Amino acid sequence: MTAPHPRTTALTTPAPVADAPPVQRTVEVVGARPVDAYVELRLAAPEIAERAQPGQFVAFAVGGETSGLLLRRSIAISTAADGVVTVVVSAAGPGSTWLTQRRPGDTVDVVGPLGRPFPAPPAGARALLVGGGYGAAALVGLAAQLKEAGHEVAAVAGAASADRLCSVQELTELADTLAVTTDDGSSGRRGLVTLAVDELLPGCGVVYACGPMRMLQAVADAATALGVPSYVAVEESMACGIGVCMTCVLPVVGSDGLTRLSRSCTEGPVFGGDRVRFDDVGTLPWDVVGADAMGVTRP
Amino acid sequence: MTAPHPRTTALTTPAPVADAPPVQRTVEVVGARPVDAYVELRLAAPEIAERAQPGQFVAFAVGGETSGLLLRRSIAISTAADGVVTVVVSAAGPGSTWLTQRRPGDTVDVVGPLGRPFPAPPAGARALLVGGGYGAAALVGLAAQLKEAGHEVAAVAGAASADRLCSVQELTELADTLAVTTDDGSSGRRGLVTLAVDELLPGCGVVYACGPMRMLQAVADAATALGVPSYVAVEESMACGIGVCMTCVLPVVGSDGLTRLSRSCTEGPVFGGDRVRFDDVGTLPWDVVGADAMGVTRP
Amino acid sequence: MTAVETAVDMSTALGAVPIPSPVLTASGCSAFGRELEPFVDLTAIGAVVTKSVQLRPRSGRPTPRMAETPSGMLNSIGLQGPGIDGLLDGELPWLAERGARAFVSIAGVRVEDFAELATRLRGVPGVAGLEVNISCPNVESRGEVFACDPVAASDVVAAVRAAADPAQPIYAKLSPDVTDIVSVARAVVDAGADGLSMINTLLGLVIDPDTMKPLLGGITGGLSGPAIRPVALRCVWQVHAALPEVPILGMGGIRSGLDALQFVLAGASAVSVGTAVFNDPSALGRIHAELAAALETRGFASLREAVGYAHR
Amino acid sequence: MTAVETAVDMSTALGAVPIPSPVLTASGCSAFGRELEPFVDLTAIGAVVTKSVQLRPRSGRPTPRMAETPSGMLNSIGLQGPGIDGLLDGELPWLAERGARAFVSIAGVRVEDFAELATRLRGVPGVAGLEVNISCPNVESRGEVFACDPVAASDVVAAVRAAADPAQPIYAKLSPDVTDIVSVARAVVDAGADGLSMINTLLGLVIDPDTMKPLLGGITGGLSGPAIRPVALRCVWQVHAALPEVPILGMGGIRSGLDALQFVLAGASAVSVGTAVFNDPSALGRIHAELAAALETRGFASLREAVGYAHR
Ligand SMILES: Cc1cc2nc3c(=O)[nH]c(=O)nc-3n(C[C@H](O)[C@H](O)[C@H](O)COP(=O)(O)OP(=O)(O)OC[C@H]3O[C@@H](n4cnc5c(N)ncnc54)[C@H](O)[C@@H]3O)c2cc1C
Ligand SMILES: Cc1cc2nc3c(=O)[nH]c(=O)nc-3n(C[C@H](O)[C@H](O)[C@H](O)COP(=O)(O)OP(=O)(O)OC[C@H]3O[C@@H](n4cnc5c(N)ncnc54)[C@H](O)[C@@H]3O)c2cc1C
Ligand SMILES: Cc1cc2nc3c(=O)[nH]c(=O)nc-3n(C[C@H](O)[C@H](O)[C@H](O)COP(=O)(O)O)c2cc1C
Ligand SMILES: Cc1cc2nc3c(=O)[nH]c(=O)nc-3n(C[C@H](O)[C@H](O)[C@H](O)COP(=O)(O)O)c2cc1C
Ligand code: FES
Ligand code: FES
Repeated sequence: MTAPHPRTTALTTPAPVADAPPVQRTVEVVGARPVDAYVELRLAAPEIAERAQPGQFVAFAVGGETSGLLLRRSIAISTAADGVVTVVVSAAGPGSTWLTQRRPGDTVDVVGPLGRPFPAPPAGARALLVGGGYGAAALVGLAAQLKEAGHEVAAVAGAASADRLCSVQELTELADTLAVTTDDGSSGRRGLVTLAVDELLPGCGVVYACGPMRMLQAVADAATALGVPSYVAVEESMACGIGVCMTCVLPVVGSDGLTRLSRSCTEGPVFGGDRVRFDDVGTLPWDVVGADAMGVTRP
Repeated sequence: MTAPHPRTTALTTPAPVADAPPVQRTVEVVGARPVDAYVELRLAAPEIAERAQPGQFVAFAVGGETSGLLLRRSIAISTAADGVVTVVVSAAGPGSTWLTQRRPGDTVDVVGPLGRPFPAPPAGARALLVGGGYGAAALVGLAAQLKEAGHEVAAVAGAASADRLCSVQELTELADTLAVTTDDGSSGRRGLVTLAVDELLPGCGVVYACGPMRMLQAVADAATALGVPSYVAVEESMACGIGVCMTCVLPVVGSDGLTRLSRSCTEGPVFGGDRVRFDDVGTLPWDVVGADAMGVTRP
Repeated sequence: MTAVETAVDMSTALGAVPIPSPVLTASGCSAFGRELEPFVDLTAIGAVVTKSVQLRPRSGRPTPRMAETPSGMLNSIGLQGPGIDGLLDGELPWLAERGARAFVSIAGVRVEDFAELATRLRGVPGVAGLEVNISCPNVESRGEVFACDPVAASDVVAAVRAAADPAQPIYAKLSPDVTDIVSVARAVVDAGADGLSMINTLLGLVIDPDTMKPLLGGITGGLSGPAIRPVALRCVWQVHAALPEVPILGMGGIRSGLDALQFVLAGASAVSVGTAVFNDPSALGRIHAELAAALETRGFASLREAVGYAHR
Repeated sequence: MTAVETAVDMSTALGAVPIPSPVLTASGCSAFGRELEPFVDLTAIGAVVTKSVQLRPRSGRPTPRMAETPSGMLNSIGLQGPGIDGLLDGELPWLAERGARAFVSIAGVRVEDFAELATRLRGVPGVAGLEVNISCPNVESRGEVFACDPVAASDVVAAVRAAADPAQPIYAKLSPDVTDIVSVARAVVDAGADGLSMINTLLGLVIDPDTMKPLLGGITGGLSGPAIRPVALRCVWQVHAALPEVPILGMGGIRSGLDALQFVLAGASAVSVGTAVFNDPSALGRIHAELAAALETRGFASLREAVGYAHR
């Protein structure tokens, strides 16, 4: 048995736990608005709103009382203010589709806020926020918080096509600069978010990103290459959202330099961009703590 | 092995099959109205409405697309006219509760009309209709049909309490006489329907009843004692409603005098009141056809 | 069913008997087919797998005979049916007249019962083959179910294969309630089964919270429906991995074309749809169409190409 | 949990160890209890049944580790955990400090592993007993699961009983994936088990319709949730009927107080709530309250009176 070798070059410290523990509440939907390919839901959830920090998410029970869907659906918090939590939902499968069909007056069972929030940037640092698809929604609350704390904020919103862009209006109002990209050029510049990221990165003291894994990897790599710390909010398949089931893990390098399969719900979803081993997601590298007990040995 | 002995004293011939086979359709709810303890749903279901005959029922898929409830819920047709099928639903368990929560504009998947209708009475006969609880709803269409065919119609609606009475207004308009009874005296006369039935039976050429099993038994016994043919619409737990699962059986004496476990969905729900062996429901008497193969022998 | 015509060749076979569709009814879940006529073109589906028949007419068990469970149900019907005479006189001619294929499920409590049933069914028009229900957990003599013992199971299958019409393939229907389904599968194939039907229901129980006693008359019952689909798929997967040449009629919780696709990819060359019919009487035609479309989307020219694909 | 106070005496025991509530977590479904603290009073529930621990830290399997299924889920976590050292250093002291009882689930791939784990846990504060996970179908060496063979199962149990603190009851956790669960139950009780936990998950499989391969990294996985409840109840019923004196920790799909009641009536003197916690993190307290209310409504003065009532 060879001891896994620590990796010690990280620019980021692991995101700290949230200030407040989550609560579980049955809350009323007070707004439901289709926005292009998505539905924005507004929930009257004061106890969640007052605890929520940017980067955190909520988990919904789906399907109502007769539901055969047992597992909660995790959705990032877009904004939380005045007792109202706003989320943006994309109808992917049966559970998220059910969520998009909620109407004002309906009630939903929700647990939150969950996960670790984005850590604050170094004082005075310019921040770059990068959102892919509905991932941009998760950055709206963060942008507001950063502006309020006096940071300069540049933002990039990207998507496959114009109708899958998200929160562009909110980010336009909040950010000092906003770049929009789409893969097909149907809105903003044609291309991937990295096009804009590469231009905006220099001079930034921190990068925050939320979106598909491939995008997170590209953004984190670009930031790390320039020596800029980055924080990414990952999206792994979750069964519980609260840290008890161990389904949502991915290989993350800890502060001791060792890689562990870390729960994205409670140790994330926000991780240092240089700590997530993106290429190894869905595999079991030999140098993960405890891989030896699974019969995986150094090649 | 002793051959079961035929019973040959029946006053009724088994109800004939319906004129038209059922259809399966996704239909829109066009009306949803709470009526005391029940909800009356109106469905835009022209193909079912045009086929429906009094005594038949429909079967709903419940719980929507994410439902863990697999089995259909059977509900009697109250009226079917102008393309609209009306049903009255009592919230008993999760499936019927879901039905009572439907709102205009919602769609439901429904199969119908199912089961055998009430057979027509002898020409010119005075008919007595007896409904218990929501069972009275199933008699509204029948009352209208009988009146149209020139029959005199007496009706009894009974329930545990006033709020569990059903379709009283409709029956008041249609029947020549209407008696109301409640167990607690909160509406009409205090007591069971049999109170009124005993008074109205003499002079009737046929009795039709729908309601709880104990009530059906009392009404059928009273009618049979006076030599009046009776038809009862029974309510047995059903899984399919269309005759393929064999869950909904009860012991019924056939035209050959032999008792069989008959499917209440396709051989009923309307049976001759003197053909249902009420006391043996839920048991397996030795003289049922095929009981010997189950190891049940003549005592 | 006639609606969507895809380019995919959906034909398959039960043993050596060709059938135009891989979608069949499941024994006991569509009676003898008659009641489905308003909803399904009985000639277009693979076959009507009939309710298991025994030698004598049976009343079945007293009610209650079913309990709804999460995404499934428990039944204890007790094999109510007309007996082999009733089947030969009434149901089979009705199906044959219409050109519908019957895959006749036979059940018994002794090896000889099965053999006699097979003999009676020799050469009967419209009978595409026999499904040997050795796994029904609902028969009165529940001491040991044939399907739970490889030896007892192969005794039945050998007797049926010897007695049956050689032109009629025989499929042994396996129970999932065993420690090692592969060993049972191997035993019945060695005894002459032309194919395997799996799975039958899982033994389950529900207690009525009001009476505080078991809800079903038969105390235990058979669990079916989407709830058991992962167990059924696992059984098909394991047996196909061990015996890749043996045709499998897969079933257990199939409700959609994508569910059926999973069984096909796991190794089934045809599927039975049971409990889902109670939810959707039109299910068979719909599932055939959805499966055809799903195969086409995935680039398969024929159903046969997809059988067992997940193992490759 | 503190909310509804009923007159019903809800106390029960794990072996000879008294616990104030019959509602426990299920191994692997509440980690080591910590994350439930915002939702549940950990001292008021019967015990925290910890995620099965092995000798060494384990990474568990690569993702995907779960698939949602109708009214259930399939998991193949692969027993990710800190190993016995991590448990003794971190998790158990944390629970003990709070006054929460730990029922420690142990797992291994050899008989000696189990014995060593039991030895390490002797006299550890807050450890109310051991659950011996001989039935986890998820460990890498899946050739034969201990729980599928009465002999292998009793070897483990005998070794654990010999090594363990005499004050700590040991419960053997049984798998439903066997032909005859009563014979396995009898064997482990004869080998010294103080009680039985049942059931573990059923072996299942899901195929991803997009990749057309098994969805889980581990190919098969364990099926849990309300979907399997009738199977779990049947197992509890059969074993209690055969061994009425043996305490049973019942589990499998419990989601409400009435579900828990069914297990109690079938013969369980305590219950574990697993997958339902993913749906409702407050489930344990709610189920305790609902069960107490249900017992009261039915005229029971204590939980103990209701244990096995459906058999009477
Ligand atoms: C931290 C986090 C934040 C998220 N934020 C948003 C958001 O703001 N807006 C939005 O539309 N979606 C968001 N998602 C994705 C969303 O959770 C999934 O689209 C949804 O769970 C899919 O459920 P389904 O029933 O529609 O699909 P199915 O594929 O049927 O789901 C089956 C099962 O897999 C799980 N699952 C499938 N995909 C995902 C996924 N991508 N992430 C987590 N679990 C998954 C489901 O929870 C469920 O248990 C987020 C996911 C995570 C983990
Ligand atoms: C021919 C017929 C006509 C009916 N007409 C009406 C009507 O007009 N209005 C009305 O409110 N109810 C009617 N019922 C009763 C209604 O079907 C049940 O109340 C309903 O199915 C209960 O479902 P649930 O989910 O609410 O309860 P649950 O008890 O949870 O149902 C569980 C399962 O048992 C079956 N089941 C339970 N009770 C009954 C029952 N009484 N009859 C049939 N299946 C049952 C359900 O279909 C389901 O499969 C009728 C039943 C039959 C057979
Ligand atoms: C009500 C009912 C009756 C059944 N009767 C039989 C039967 O007579 N013979 C048999 O082999 N299987 C019988 N089965 C089992 C089914 O054929 C099938 O194997 C099982 O239900 C799994 O498939 P499903 O989930 O699609 O229903 C019955 C199942 C149900 C639900
Ligand atoms: C995600 C997950 C992880 C599990 N891990 C373990 C485990 O480590 N040890 C064990 O004995 N059982 C484990 N189980 C099985 C449960 O303890 C329980 O026996 C089973 O899930 C049935 O109960 P439920 O339906 O309430 O979940 C696990 C179940 C799930 C869903
Ligand atoms: S989703 Fe359960 S541990 Fe993360
Ligand atoms: S309900 Fe299925 S046969 Fe009557």
